[in-house]
Amino acid sequence: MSTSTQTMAQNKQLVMREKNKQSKIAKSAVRGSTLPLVVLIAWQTLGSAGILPAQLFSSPSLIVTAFIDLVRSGEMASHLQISLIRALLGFALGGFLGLLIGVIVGMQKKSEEYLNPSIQMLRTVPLLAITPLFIMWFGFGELSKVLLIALGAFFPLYLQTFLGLRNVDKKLYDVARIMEYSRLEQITKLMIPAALPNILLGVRLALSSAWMCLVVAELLGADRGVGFMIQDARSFMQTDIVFVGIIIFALAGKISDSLVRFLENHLLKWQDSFKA
Amino acid sequence: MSTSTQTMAQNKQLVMREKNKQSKIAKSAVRGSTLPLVVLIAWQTLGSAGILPAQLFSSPSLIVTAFIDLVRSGEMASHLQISLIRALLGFALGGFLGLLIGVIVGMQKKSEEYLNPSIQMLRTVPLLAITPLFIMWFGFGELSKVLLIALGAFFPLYLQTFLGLRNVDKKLYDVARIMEYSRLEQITKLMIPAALPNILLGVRLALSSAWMCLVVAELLGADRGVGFMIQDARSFMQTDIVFVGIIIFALAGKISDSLVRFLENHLLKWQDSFKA
Amino acid sequence: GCNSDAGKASGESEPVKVSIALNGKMGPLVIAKEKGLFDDEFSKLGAKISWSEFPSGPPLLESLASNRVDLSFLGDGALIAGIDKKLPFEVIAQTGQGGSSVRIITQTDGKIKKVEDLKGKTVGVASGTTGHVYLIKALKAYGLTTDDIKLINLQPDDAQSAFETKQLDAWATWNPYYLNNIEKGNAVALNVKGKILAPGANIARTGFAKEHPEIVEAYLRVYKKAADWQIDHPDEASEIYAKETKMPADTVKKIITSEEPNIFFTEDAIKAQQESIDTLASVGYIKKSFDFQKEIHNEYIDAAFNK
Amino acid sequence: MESTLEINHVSKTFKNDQESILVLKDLYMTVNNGEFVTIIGPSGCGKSTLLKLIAGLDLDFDGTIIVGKNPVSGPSKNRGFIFQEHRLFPWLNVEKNISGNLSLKNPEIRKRVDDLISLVKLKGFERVYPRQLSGGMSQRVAIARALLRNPEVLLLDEPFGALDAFTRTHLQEALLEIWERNKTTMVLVTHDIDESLFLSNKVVVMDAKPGRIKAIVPIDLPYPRSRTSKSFQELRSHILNLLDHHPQDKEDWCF
Amino acid sequence: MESTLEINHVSKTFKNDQESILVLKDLYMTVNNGEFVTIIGPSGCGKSTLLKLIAGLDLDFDGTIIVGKNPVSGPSKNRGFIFQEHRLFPWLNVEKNISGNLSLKNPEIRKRVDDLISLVKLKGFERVYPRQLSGGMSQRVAIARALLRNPEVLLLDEPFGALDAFTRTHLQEALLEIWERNKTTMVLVTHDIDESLFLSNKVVVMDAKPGRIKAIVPIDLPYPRSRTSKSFQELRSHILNLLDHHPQDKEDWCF
Ligand SMILES: Nc1ncnc2c1ncn2[C@@H]1O[C@H](COP(=O)(O)OP(=O)(O)OP(=O)(O)O)[C@@H](O)[C@H]1O
Ligand SMILES: Nc1ncnc2c1ncn2[C@@H]1O[C@H](COP(=O)(O)OP(=O)(O)OP(=O)(O)O)[C@@H](O)[C@H]1O
Ligand SMILES: [Mg+2]
Ligand SMILES: [Mg+2]
Repeated sequence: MSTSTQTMAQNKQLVMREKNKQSKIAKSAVRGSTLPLVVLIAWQTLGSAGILPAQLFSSPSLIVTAFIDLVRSGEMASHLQISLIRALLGFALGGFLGLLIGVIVGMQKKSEEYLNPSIQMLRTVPLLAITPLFIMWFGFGELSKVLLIALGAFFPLYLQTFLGLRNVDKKLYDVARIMEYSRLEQITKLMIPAALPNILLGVRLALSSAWMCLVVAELLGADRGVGFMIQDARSFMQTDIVFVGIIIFALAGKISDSLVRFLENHLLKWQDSFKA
Repeated sequence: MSTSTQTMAQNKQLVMREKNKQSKIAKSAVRGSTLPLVVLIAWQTLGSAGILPAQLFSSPSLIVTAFIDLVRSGEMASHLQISLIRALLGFALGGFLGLLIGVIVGMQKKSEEYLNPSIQMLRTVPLLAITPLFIMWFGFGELSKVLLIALGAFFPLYLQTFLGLRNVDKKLYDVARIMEYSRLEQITKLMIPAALPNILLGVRLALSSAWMCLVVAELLGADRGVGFMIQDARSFMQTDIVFVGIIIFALAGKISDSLVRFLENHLLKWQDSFKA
Repeated sequence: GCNSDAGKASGESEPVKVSIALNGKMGPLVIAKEKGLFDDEFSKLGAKISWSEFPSGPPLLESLASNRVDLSFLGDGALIAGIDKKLPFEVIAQTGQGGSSVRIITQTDGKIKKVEDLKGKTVGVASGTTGHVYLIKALKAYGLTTDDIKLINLQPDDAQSAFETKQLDAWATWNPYYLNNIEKGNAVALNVKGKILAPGANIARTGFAKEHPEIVEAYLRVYKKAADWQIDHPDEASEIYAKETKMPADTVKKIITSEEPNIFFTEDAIKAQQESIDTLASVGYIKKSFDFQKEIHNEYIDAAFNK
Repeated sequence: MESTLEINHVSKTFKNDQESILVLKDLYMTVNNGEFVTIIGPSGCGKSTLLKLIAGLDLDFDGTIIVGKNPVSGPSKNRGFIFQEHRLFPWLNVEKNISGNLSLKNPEIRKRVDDLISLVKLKGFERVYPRQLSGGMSQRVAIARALLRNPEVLLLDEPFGALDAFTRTHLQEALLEIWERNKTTMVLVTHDIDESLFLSNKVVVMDAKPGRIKAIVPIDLPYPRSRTSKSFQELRSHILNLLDHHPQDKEDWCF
Repeated sequence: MESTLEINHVSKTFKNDQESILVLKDLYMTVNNGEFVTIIGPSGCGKSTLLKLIAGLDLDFDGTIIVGKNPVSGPSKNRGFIFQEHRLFPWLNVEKNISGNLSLKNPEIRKRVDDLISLVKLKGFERVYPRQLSGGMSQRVAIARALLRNPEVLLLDEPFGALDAFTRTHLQEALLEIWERNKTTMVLVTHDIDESLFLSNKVVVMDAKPGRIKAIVPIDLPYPRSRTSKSFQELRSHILNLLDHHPQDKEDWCF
């Protein structure tokens, strides 16, 4: 086989692989939306047939109408904007602290002994029950909302980081010791890369946790935000709007998931792990 | 060195190690309770000095009194009992399904494509917003409470199992293929043991998630339970009782953590991983 | 909580920051806010409003206890709980008698025609709310107690769901829930003999009221102005509320016209409130009963309107 | 059952993000039923890759590989594999690693596992976890694991690399015995020319960049073989010569 | 700096849940500054364990180990270590695995890394991740990684185990050159008697169960050594004899 035909064959292969990849992505997108579509169609049908009480279940078409109205009036943008800012700030703060304290506790037996039991206790305290403390300390302005969200984002990243570090292979740690990695280098060049699969799962959980904490945070004297919108619509029986809110939350979950998957594909390509 | 003196020396060593171990456990218990104790003392002091308003913050002594009252009257036992049953049932159901579906989705690309996107969307839907659906479908009896808790327990185990399976070393998977492990053997004898660190973290999260979902679940027509107790006390500003509830939740977090740690110590002793 | 540092009452220097909290999306305060009715009175006093909004009483009370709220209004449940807990606020006026804000509604199948028929039936109510108090009183009027019925503790949304799917025979609830269900033909209201009132109240944080009684008085004047405007312009008021709550304007109109706001405490209301207090004390929601009359601080309302 | 192995014009390319590397180029050989073949060649020439293709662990290649009568379509326990790294399951102790999905409660399996543990000289270490084993001990566990399954074709990727001379000879002899008894078809990768001469009917000499077969040398010496015999020495230098053929002139072939 | 190595009555016991196993018993030896010592002994006799003790990775032993003037108190980059398994960081490509915490942006480091990559014959694989390497290639990366740091003492645990004869000889020669140039103190574990004779000043022969030193054989041949010389052959059979001394009579010693 001459080199040129070989190169051609290879090129062809590459082109085919590219196509293949695209068709694969399309296929998996179609598969992914099958279930939601089935649910939507069933919902609309049952709703239109009057089997599902509209009062409780609304229906996809009503929800879409409500959504369009909200978008038209500019309310949606204002709710979304403020909620996004709160969630992102909270996530940034809580996630950063979770990672930081997770690393400290993961690396130092002593800080583990001092801090971890308390953190494990705080972890299960329902946020709903401690909002008074937040109001007392931080008022009901943006600060307390962001802090509450940060608290929600803190735990997943803390736990995953901590566990991730503790699962790092001791054999590799010994290599780093032999090369006299400084403590910082151990963390940044060994522990964090090795724990990355776990940390990324933590990011995924923290992102959605931040988002879910909005519902609680926006109980604290808010007058805008997606969480507020849901609460408010609930107390006036605006089922359509409640569902608009729920769907926004669901989408946020999907988006955060895709985001982290994208990160995983780029940051973890070194992994030689099981891929169904 | 004769064998007998050697054995003696070894015995001595063993005894010393036993002692050492005990003193280590004691030490870490002391360290673990430092922070909570400091907080308690500060709280009591500030409370007694009138700096913290008792209506909002109660004080440790008031909380203990409230706690004792609740125990004496038998209320505590009845709240705890029913909540424990609900949480455990919900955890068992949700955890089992999380593990099961996590394994299915983790092992099969196709089921991943069909199910995972939907699950990722459901994950971020705030439970608070979908309780009407639960009432509609499952009534306000124990069923809907248990199902709600199961939903909360489902996601952590699902996510951790899924990720755990996907991080299994492909090299080991190839070994199992060579030995013609059946699909079931692959799952039970390779994937699950290898993913165990992650799965155990999932159990830990699911346990506490189950417990936290009580607060929401016991909004659904409950007249007993720790979650109900907190909600009820909150609407009448019975801060002492709210705090009793919070502390029960915190303890549950600690206990679930210790439980899983115990499991980890036994099930993961094969690990040769970094230990601070 | 920056109100205390504005202590020098000599209005010229810095403006006094007044935190007014909305409790839900209904009530004259919403109108006052929308129409800017506070602007005049407050600028004269050098006061600046910071608005906040709470979905219900309990979080509002928590904010008040941490000095984050100066002026607001509460329903009877939260009001009683707050006084019982000795929270630092004063009752400065009524909001309305609450004669039509709560009802027991039943399924339309006609199985339950009178209160006695509730015996052994499944009744939904959110524990500790004004609906709960109403239910207890209504039962008591017919010699029944909550032990005679199957009481299900449900928050309004959940109760709505349960009621619509006929899992509840009856539901003790407030507006907009009960009117909404009746309007839609899902439910009928149960007649109860006598009049069971659920009066709400305007409140002021004690520390704030001591320092700035003039602002409290101004607040009451504006509140009354807004209430009067609502009485005089029911259609326009309905429009405002409908926009806020996204409810149909005619439903809103029914709600606001079924009872007029009234900031002066009436004998009936005080009596009703006292009964509620005794009822709650007997079921153990509050530790012990107290005299409601003694908690009312009429000095502000007197100063505001009778000078 | 027939366990002839036919490798027909097999090529293998690894595809990365940007480039693709040809690792095996047009391999062609036949291993007869019950034959003992060793593969020898420079590091990185594709020996392990070839074994993986034969095992059916990687089906993405050009050409065909036929085992018995059928093309390879996936792994099978008829084709045992001792990997270059030991690949023990870290959560199983030695005896469970060896038994794998076979039950130790079955007395027959139990006995065979115990025999194999003696064979690889790991008596007393039955209950020890992989992290407590030395490199050579792990390798021996992996050998026992593959032998337990009595495969018709056994693929061995440098199985004795981490063993001392004596354990090595001992296991080489054991392997020969098993081969003679069971008529297993053996394909063994090694860097040790003596080992290949001592064991096999046929030495496949490979060359690198891209990996291809340079020569197939039949070894017609009778078993047991003496490492000091003259014909042995001659074959050794022959193979050494074959391996040494090209110096570093092709350093830049691949890229 | 002095990098003499003194091992004084070193014993090492591994403690498990129930039992404790004596792995090294009363080891005693000295390695002079700039000396090349090889350790040879049966699989599982404690060679790797001994290297780990010298490296300071495990301080829980009896006796003392002195490097230079001070007792070992932990690892140090003055004591390089090539582990028996390659232990590459899977998330770093070849060149970054070699440079580790040293910056490749430093032109000096860059140059030395490139030189080492050529030395271990991995040109063209700089950007490749460990999972894409063959066994021997990984081992060579690990060798380059240790050499980059120019340690005063270099501990090598079967560094050439997975390499073909030619790469092996090439790297042995390279190692000798580095040793002569830098006066590094070398401690190399191997199973290959020829390798130990070709490289070292002193062969430490160990015995197993419990691991102990059986003999220390000085090798007084001049460098470069010829593998075919008579004295080489004599020393080989001497060491072979030493190793062969005891058959399997001690099978049950440990437990
Ligand atoms: N997963 C992979 N992706 C890309 N390249 C790979 C992969 N696996 C192996 N290679 C490349 O294939 C070639 C052959 O590798 P292989 O492991 O078969 O070599 P080998 O002959 O077994 O070498 P050794 O004797 O060192 O074990 C090497 O150049 C290696 O870099
Ligand atoms: N972490 C550990 N826990 C318990 N025992 C261990 C541990 N590490 C090693 N051992 C035991 O110590 C002994 C010596 O192990 P070591 O790895 O030093 O052997 P070695 O001489 O390097 O053997 P090889 O040539 O096979 O690599 C073995 O019996 C092994 O089982
Ligand atoms: Mg190989
Ligand atoms: Mg070793």
